[in-house]
Amino acid sequence: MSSLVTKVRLKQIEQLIEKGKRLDERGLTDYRPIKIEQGLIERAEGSARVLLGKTEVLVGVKVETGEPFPDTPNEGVMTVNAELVPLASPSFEPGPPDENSIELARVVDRGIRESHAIDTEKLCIEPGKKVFVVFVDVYVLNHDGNLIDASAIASIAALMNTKMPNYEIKDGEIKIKQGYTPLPMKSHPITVTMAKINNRLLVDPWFEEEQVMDSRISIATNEDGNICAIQKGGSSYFTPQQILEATKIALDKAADLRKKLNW
Amino acid sequence: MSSLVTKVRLKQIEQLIEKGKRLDERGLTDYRPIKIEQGLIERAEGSARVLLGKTEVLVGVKVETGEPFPDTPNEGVMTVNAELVPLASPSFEPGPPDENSIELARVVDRGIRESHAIDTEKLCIEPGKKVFVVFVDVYVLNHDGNLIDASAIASIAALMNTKMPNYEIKDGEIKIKQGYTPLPMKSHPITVTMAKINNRLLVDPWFEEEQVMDSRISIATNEDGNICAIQKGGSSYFTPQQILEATKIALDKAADLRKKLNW
Amino acid sequence: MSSLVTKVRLKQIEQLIEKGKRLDERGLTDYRPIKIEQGLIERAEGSARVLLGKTEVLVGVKVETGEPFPDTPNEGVMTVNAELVPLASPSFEPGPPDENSIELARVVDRGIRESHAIDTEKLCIEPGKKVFVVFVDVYVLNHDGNLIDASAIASIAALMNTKMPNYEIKDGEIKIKQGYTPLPMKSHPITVTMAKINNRLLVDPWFEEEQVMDSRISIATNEDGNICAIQKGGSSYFTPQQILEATKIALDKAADLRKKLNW
Amino acid sequence: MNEKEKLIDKKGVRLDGRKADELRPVKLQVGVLSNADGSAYIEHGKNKILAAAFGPREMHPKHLAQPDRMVLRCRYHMAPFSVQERKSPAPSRREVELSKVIKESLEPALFLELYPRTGVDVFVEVLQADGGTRCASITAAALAIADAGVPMKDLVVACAAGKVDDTVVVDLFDAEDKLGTADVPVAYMPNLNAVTLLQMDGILTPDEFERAVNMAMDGCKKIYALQKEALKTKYMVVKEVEE
Amino acid sequence: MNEKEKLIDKKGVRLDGRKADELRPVKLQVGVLSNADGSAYIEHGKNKILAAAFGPREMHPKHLAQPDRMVLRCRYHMAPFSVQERKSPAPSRREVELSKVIKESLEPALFLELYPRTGVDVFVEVLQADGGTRCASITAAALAIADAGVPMKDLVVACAAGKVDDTVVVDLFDAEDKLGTADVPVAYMPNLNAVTLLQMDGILTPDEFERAVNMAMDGCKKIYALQKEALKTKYMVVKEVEE
Amino acid sequence: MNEKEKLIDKKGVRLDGRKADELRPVKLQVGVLSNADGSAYIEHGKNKILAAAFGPREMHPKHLAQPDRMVLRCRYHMAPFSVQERKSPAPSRREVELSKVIKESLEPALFLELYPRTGVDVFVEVLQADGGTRCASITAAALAIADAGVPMKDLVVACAAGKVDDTVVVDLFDAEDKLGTADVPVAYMPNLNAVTLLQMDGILTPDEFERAVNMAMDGCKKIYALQKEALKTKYMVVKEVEE
Repeated sequence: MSSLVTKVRLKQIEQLIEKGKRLDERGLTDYRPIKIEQGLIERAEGSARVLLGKTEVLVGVKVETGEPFPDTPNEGVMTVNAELVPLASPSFEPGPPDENSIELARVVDRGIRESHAIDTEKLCIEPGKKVFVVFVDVYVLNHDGNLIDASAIASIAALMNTKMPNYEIKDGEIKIKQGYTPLPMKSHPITVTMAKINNRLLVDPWFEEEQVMDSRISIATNEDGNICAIQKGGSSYFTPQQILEATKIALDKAADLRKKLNW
Repeated sequence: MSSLVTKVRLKQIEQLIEKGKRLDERGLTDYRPIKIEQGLIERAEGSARVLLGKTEVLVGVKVETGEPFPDTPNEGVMTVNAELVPLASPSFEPGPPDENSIELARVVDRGIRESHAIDTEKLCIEPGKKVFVVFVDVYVLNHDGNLIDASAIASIAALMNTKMPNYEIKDGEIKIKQGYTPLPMKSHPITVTMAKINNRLLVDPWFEEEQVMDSRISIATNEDGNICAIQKGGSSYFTPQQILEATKIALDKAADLRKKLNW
Repeated sequence: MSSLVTKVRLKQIEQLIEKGKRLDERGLTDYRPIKIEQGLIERAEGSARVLLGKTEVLVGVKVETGEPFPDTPNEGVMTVNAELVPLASPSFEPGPPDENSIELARVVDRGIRESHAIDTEKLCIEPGKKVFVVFVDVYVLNHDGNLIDASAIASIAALMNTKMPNYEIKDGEIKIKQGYTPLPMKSHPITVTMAKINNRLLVDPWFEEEQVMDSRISIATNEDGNICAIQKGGSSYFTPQQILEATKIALDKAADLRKKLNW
Repeated sequence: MNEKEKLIDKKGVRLDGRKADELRPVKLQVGVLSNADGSAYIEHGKNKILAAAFGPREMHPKHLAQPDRMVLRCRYHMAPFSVQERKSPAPSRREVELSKVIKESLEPALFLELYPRTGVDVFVEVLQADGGTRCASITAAALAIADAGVPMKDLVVACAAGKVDDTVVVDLFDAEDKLGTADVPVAYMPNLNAVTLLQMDGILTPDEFERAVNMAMDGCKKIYALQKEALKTKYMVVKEVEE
Repeated sequence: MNEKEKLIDKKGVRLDGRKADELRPVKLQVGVLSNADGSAYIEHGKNKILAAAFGPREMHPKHLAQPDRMVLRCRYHMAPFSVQERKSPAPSRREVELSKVIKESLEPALFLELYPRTGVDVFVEVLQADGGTRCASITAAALAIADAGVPMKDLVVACAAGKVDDTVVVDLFDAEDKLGTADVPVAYMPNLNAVTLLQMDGILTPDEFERAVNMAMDGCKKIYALQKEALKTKYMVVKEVEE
Repeated sequence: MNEKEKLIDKKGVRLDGRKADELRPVKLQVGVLSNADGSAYIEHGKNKILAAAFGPREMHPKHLAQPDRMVLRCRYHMAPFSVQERKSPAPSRREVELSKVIKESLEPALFLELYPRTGVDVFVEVLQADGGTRCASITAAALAIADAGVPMKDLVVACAAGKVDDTVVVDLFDAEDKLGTADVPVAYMPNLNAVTLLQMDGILTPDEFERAVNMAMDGCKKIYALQKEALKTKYMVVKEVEE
């Protein structure tokens, strides 16, 4: 967006915010409509597609076997990768991950990891030697703002949909048996992102709001009402008061979503 | 070539084609003179240099030991790589393989692989563990058109020239013995490339013809008169009739070459 | 430096050289002040920082275990890497190593390797299977000319400061014991670099002299007065007489430095 | 070819229940992505593929623009989760080659000379692969270009034929692709009777090859009807998606 | 969290002898590199970090320049020997993310609109890492920018707090970082009461989180005093270094 | 040095039958590639190397052009099959360094100031390596530049000397290179008595070093005669090649 358009848009958006309103007629703390579809990709061990307004994210989960990290020999491995594929936005270009897709992947990763969403100890096959490796691949298909929340929700939904192969160990060799077990999960974190515009906090910023926002804060919380991951972004700041306000909003909105999604 | 030059050249070439003639005085289905020299690179297990008119391609074959692919535990491995080295043409630039060199490598690869030219089962040393790996490296030294045919012929000629070390297995360890065995081959495919210009098919297009051609078709056939690999290229199309015509020409020309090369 | 500035500077430098003088008031064969600090990086197995005038180089040494090269199964491995980090000069850019940092690393590497500075046979843990791997990482922190000599001195100083873990082999497994042993060294090579400007040789060229020099020669010698590595650089030449003169200067200056550094 | 496993039974029925000349189910949707100038989604068997087109627009970087024609660029890319074993998202050599042949299968449909100095970018993402992804990608990409409003001489549609056991069959799915004897992907502009992509892997007699090409073109014609239908019903479909 | 190893003893003393609200020793030097427009060196515990600033200068490459504002670029990079196991010098995903959040923690201090079309580059090299490198990097980077003479609204200073065993503590060092329950790095502009970096890993109740943020900001204020001191004594320090 | 294996026998004969001051056979051909502006092929012992020169021409990319001089670029590259174990075609650190020193060995022969804003590109491909590839590459590259019609102050010619067992010898081949004590590659412009490349690996006394340099220069002079011959007979040679 050129800076002239940005300035005009910013003024419109600011004027509405003063009245507690937004361009798309939501209230300041309202999410856009959320639609979740699980199991779309039969070939993956788990998958989910999330529509958050016009933002569309598909997450596929692959489960393979591999080696554990030396410092956690009894735990499976989880990695998150995010691709801002170029069909999702004219601003995305083909090529290796840039700072935006790396930040997205790492924020989603921390939300899952720090809340202990996956019971990684149950992914251990043979301590120090063989464990299940869970690849969470975030695929952004349409970018209309707030990729973090859409990706985080889609990732958890995909993990909830993930099945692991049954196996037994015979003579030191792993043998795949028939049937599947659901991926063992301990928590279902929900990440809520807010934009700061004109010193007000707006939940779930869409594309145009992101173009004019001063800064951004994403807060992941778990079902116990605890905070498990935070990421501030953008070129401006938050006051300490705004941070506390943001954590309250994040907890509130996560509770709402939990009810709505039955998580 | 600038588009102006291209247009003038195109007109010349088209006018000649109408008379069944070409700028270099060949008939439409004639190859340029072919010269093959084998064993030029003593350090490689096999090598061949092909001159096709002024187009010059050197292929070196290295044979090493490695692991088989999991789905073919009893078969050796063959890989083809092509380098359009910058001394071959002002249009080639140093750097990682681009789409042209990758396509060239993959078309040569399919010609060899799909015709079962190499008896890969004889390259197995220990099933699932150790096999011979055959690296076919196509090195384009001078680009005057029709790199596909020159590279395909040079690759087969280099494979025919390839020797593998003798070995025995003692106490589970592979031991290299004196002497060599020729690489076991089952077929000698020949790839024939035609350009479509002004709706006519021209065998073995040289550089200027490639600049003005509408599209290109490469057809590999084996000694049984069967087709084993095809690649259409270029920004235009072929009619179904032209495709059948092209397969007939490819079979004819391959038979000619087979006689000439004694393959 | 723009070419105009270069030309003016060159004239000044040349006029001084005619009188045996330099812009920073050194004699033609004088080094700038050298300051060495060892052990700065406690986390590394060895480290040293060298200030050569305003040129500043930090070398860190990591010692890990790994596999020997197949052709030297009884010897440990040493690798040198150099990073021209962008805070050291406006002319350094972030990114993978360019030809300058690769040349620097390889010249430092040869000085160490060819003089047999490290007793690599003593780094062997289990022949053909496990050896110590010594990573020498040259980090240029401020570039004011003559990176080669500063990096070479810092590397040897860091190696002299390097400790290896004690270990024992029990039941075929390597076990780290308490305490450390100094890295076994056999030689302490010193590299002396000279610039050719206006057909005169200047020892230890600083930044501005490097901008105007015709060419450069770096000569590593050991305590026996033998030559163990040479690298000519730059777009001009040396006469055979200049080369012999340079080797004499290199031996003289190395002897001086050896005395000063107590090597 | 695996000797033990029969891919076609005595009654001529294939592993997935189809006859030799029967296509897999094909579903097409146009205009599914709001940020692209044009887009399409295809389910062809279990293949699930999205295609998007951007342009005609200024080329970026500019030095790639051509003074006498439009430049079509194409990227075929597979999602890491689209195949049995996770695929690295970095483009493989196979993806680079397919990007090139897909581009060259679409160019004949465009009036490249009418839009000098501009570019059209086509991005194809394979979300799930089940054999024949390049063909399904072309079918979807052509719809995306049409949806972007880029004038076309004809739609391009693609379908493969091949040889399985000893039979020439149309539209190979994953297992047939891997265990069959030959595969012949064909892209076609039915109105112009023009073949814009032709590849072949495997071994076929000239006669089998001719039958395979004809069978593939027949498959193309059937899918072509679905393409035209999808373009017509675009707005209805879009409504369903967004409800 | 490792159950067996206690990180805080019964008297509330941490493994390195500090109390819950006690910072590690911090040493700051400004103007330590002659080629950079501004530079600073920080020792924060055993962290040893250099930062350099170049600019405001013409952007290179030019097309990255912005017509209405200055562009700040930032690279956070770890020396291969800075950590226990040698780190490849190629930038890791972690380094790419930290470069981004460090940049965004510094931008609020700059008058970006006053220097359109220019750029400032900040390079941070972690020579030795001991937990909390991103915070120490920000503290040093802000000094480097100030030393370069780039006008700033306030210095930016950073410090983490977190939870170790069951206690909220300030300024975690390496072992606490790895074995503790939560880490909250905060960057702060004390004069403007503005938080410019905030991240969190681990699990905290809202109450613990609030205490952690306050503790981190208190830490920031203490280091802020040292920053101002370092800027004042720059020339004295420089003399010592070069003697 | 391998103790058991003697590289020189009691009569002073080397493993390949040469005496200490004897060169390997050298064959030179000029003008062997039709697309390059200049080219040359060298067989030096079992080294087989092609060199091509393009230019003087406009620099690409343009921003690398220099307002006051011509830019020489050089790429030394080994074919994957040129050595015992297959080499990855991606440039190794060794190839990057050799590209640089080869460029710097050729620059002194050129009138760089006479062709501002232009560039000459030299590409060297080692098809088979047998020790001393950098020297043979320089010898061929100088011929390629001359063949391109770029004015030169003198041809550049290169040859190594070194120490094998206890003897200083000229022109080491592969086994001597690997098992010998020292290697001193030298590039030289005989008419100007100018050394344009000098490197050394190994251990030599100053006296041995002086003898090695002189021996290498003597070798250079012999090859120089062949270079001039090759330039003269260019057209005859070309005819043979193309017959």
